[in-house]
Amino acid sequence: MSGLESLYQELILDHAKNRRGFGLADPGAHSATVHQRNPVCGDEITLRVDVEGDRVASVTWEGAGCSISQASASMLVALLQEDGGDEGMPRADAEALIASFREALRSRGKIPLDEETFADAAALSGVSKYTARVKCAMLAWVALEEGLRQA
Amino acid sequence: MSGLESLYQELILDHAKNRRGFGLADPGAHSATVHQRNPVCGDEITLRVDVEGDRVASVTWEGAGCSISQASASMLVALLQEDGGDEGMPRADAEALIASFREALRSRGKIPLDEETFADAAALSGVSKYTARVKCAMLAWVALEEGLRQA
Amino acid sequence: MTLPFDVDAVRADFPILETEVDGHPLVYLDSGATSQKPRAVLDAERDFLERANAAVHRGAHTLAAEATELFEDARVTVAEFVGAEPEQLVWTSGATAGLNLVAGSLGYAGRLREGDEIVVTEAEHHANLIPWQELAARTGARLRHIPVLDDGTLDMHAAADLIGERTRVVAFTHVSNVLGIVNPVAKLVTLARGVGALTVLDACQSAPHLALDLPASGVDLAVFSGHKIYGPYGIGALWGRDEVLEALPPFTTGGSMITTVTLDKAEYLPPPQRFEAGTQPVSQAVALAAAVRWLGQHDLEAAHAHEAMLEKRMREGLRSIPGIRLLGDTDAADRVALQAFEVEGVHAHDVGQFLDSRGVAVRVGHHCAQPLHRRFGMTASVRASAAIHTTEAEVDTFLDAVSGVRGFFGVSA
Amino acid sequence: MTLPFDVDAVRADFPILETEVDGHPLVYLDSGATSQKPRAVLDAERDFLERANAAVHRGAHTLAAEATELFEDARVTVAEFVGAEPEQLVWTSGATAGLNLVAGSLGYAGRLREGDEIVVTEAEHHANLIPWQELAARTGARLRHIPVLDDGTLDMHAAADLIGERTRVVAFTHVSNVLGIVNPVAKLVTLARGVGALTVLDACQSAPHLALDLPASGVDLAVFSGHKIYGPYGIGALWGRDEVLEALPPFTTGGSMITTVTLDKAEYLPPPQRFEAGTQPVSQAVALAAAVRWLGQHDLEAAHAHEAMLEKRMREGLRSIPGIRLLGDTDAADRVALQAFEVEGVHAHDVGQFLDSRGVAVRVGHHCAQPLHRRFGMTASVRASAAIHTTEAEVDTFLDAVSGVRGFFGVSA
Ligand SMILES: Cc1ncc(COP(=O)(O)O)c(C=O)c1O
Ligand SMILES: Cc1ncc(COP(=O)(O)O)c(C=O)c1O
Repeated sequence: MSGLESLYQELILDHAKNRRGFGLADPGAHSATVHQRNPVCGDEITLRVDVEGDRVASVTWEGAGCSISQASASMLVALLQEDGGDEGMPRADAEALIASFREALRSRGKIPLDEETFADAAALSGVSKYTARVKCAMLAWVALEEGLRQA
Repeated sequence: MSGLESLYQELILDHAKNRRGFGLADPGAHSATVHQRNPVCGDEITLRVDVEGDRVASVTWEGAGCSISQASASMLVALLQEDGGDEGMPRADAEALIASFREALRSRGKIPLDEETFADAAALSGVSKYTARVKCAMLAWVALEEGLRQA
Repeated sequence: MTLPFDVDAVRADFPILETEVDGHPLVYLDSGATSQKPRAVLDAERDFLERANAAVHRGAHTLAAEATELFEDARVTVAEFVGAEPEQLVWTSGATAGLNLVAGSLGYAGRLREGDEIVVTEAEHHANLIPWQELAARTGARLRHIPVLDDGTLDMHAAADLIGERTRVVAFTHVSNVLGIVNPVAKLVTLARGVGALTVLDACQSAPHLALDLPASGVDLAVFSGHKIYGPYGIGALWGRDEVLEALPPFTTGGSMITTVTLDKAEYLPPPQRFEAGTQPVSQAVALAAAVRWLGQHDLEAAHAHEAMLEKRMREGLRSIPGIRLLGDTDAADRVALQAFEVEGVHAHDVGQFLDSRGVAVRVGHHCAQPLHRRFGMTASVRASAAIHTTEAEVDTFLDAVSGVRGFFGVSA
Repeated sequence: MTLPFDVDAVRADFPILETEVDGHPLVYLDSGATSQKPRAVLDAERDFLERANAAVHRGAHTLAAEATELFEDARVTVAEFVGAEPEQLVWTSGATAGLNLVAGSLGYAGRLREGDEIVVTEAEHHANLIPWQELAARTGARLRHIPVLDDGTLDMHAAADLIGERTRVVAFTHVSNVLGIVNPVAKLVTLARGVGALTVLDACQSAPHLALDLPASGVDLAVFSGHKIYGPYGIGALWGRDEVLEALPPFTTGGSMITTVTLDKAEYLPPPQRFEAGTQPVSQAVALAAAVRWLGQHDLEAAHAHEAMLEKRMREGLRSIPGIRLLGDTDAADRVALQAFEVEGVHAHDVGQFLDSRGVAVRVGHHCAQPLHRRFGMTASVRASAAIHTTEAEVDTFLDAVSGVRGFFGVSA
């Protein structure tokens, strides 16, 4: 697999086209809406997180950007939905996921993202070798982190 | 003669100590007083020129600076006195002298100052190889040039 | 001695052009962002630092005298490069610093007040926009904009209406760093002069590609950056007419620009020193002079013809690829070999990444011209910009790579 | 790996030290004006320019990514050198630019008004004096000065009186570039903090010679220049506490320091980018990092001991020569190996010229500190300043040459 193909895996291009969680839901009782921007390329995301008790009840988003940033947001929503089920993922777990995701992406290819933990988002492992693209992949995750802080 | 000795000829050190024209005369009917400064080293000169008709009747000065600048001012006065005699040097001649002096000093050692024309000031020939010192030697001459313009 | 123009010989002067990226030879099409540096420039700077380095304009020692001479000779050389006198050339750390100097100094001088107007264009680089916004905000002046037409040229009818008796400053770029279009300098100068407004030219993108005669251009002030004309980072120049510079107070202050300083007050030297506070980028000035001397060795007419050929090939090639939208696609203006475009359905960042995997280095993003991108309804574009060392074959490699983008990302034509 | 301190090995790293002047080996005692650059620094910059040069923080191509990494790694390295976090380190074109940034930004922020006071010392370099004069003139604030005592130390009693409830800023040099004396930073910080004033440290002359821990020093902001710490021209840094930088608006504006720009308004990035408008001195940052890494390779304690020995030898040697008057001749303060002096009866310029004929490069003039010279009743002095590569033998050559000055110029002892 060439460098480029490991960066743009099929799964990534798919998620970039069929974006999970795209379109902001109406705000709930305990929700926060966060806007994040990558000043270098102009990518932006608006993400809304709804918290119920200590659970992440829903995450929806809107935004424009490169396929990495779009796929990463979509994969994040998919991961939360799959792992959290109907009740939603415990807030602490989501925070932990974000932290390990960041660590892996900043590792310059040293720490892979395992599929067990990150589901489809594991396909973003290849990004960590492209330091200029790490911010693209982090955009939605940073927005969620900020949202959880506010909600 | 080493470089240093050609720069600081005996004559220069003498003039720097026994400065001709030092001490400002009272201003005459057509006189101008000019202040010049070398911002690099802080050398300064105040020069007063007295013009009668088309003749340079008298030049006096005060100032502080390195031996080159002091000697050069002194030599300038000596030259004007010797060449001009009692009547004073014709203004146009003085202007021409200043122009050739400048040309020689900026020539990086290519154009010498001849004794015939420049009298003691010919000893300043060596300065033209020391680009950083040209301004020192020019200080009084530039002041006179400015004074003639104003008087 | 003028060398006949031979692109292979030119290329051999640039060590970095031998680099490989991902197994492909580097095709550097990002000279609009920063140019690569020929060996003559690297050598000149190193030679200076190994042989003659010392503080300039200070002290009598031999090294200092030598350094001062090389530094001031550099000023003469770079001034000549733009047709100017050395006293009119102020060293800056770059074009952005030069524009801030002008705007800041006008502000300090109280030359703008409420009701006054500053006119820029919609195509400006942020460096020639934000300093004017800030100046306007601080003085109460109004900032106005000459719109860009759909084909990328300036709306000169609007310009004629906008530039009026309240106009104090007209600041515009010589060549847009997104559109590659050469603006009608003479016409803008005529409009500005007609109302007594000061003109400020951003020559960043013209200096590397066009022969400049700034005094003859009619503008009052102009800036450019060394790192875009084959010279070092950290240096640029502000050129100004004598009387214009003379009337500006210093923007930054410090050593080497003063005559007398007391604890309470300082008196300043005349231009250019008045604007050169602190230790200057000495080795960079020497190296920038080497850059323009290196450039001047070539047959520049032939070089410009070469770049014009590249421009045409690039633009026509892009036009023939399905799904490409060019910014400022017009034949109705002079141009340099710089072209921004969008690939429909693929984000600029992804296009750039794809091209990079073929060794082709382009710039993606807003290129510090957000308002212009917004005007064309986009947030980011891809920009390819050529230089004197760019070959036809490189342009073809670039075009070939662009043709593959939509297929790779699964966007149907 | 730390190398044992060996001055000959250190010297071998500096190509320029092999230069001859008038048949004499160069004795470079002008490092206080600008330092020479070790090969590691020249190599690092050239290597960057030949291998990895590209516009940083922009574009996705491989070169740009590599350049960005090297540039940001440089920030980490230089920040560590002064004990700081990279986010606290703003690149500037030099110390003068850094001080103008601080004074200018405080002005734009409206942080000073009539009745407020700014306190500096009588020993400041013009770079840490004139920007405050200008700020005072623009805002109506009053500029006050801590006097220097006859022995060159600050009058700290006066300082305690001067720094009061109206004081908004206390700006002072860490080490005077004329006296070589280390100022009592902690005491000045205590006085300033007691009244809630901002402290600004000029670390130009300390950075090359003392171990710095800026956060621990207690000051709020500090500046230094690359070219004085064995690095390139055209780069320096401003360090500031997080909350202090956060509260400052940009001084210059342009590309790379914004988030969103419309035709009318710009929003700015957080520090340090907020203060870094335009293309940065990228290769110089990389080379400056190489300089501090090169410095850090040595046993710095031993190097400082070596410089302390030179200082003592130089000062005591000068004292023993008839007709020499030292500026700031005291044992009652820490010092660096930098000494200004006057030779009675011989103008500084002539002294410099004489020393130059023996290969000894010193600085003559007011060293951008006119008020301090005036305070000591002179307009110019001679300054010798050593560096890590200076040897005892060089100091002796210098002293021997100084002994010959009065004889040559026919001034009796
Ligand atoms: C104490 C001091 N402050 C400020 C400066 C100014 O530094 P630069 O000229 O590098 O901006 C210098 C050096 O000239 C200095 O010695
Ligand atoms: C048209 C234009 N103006 C101004 C600038 C700013 O130049 P610099 O970043 O070198 O200060 C650039 C380049 O970035 C440019 O292309």
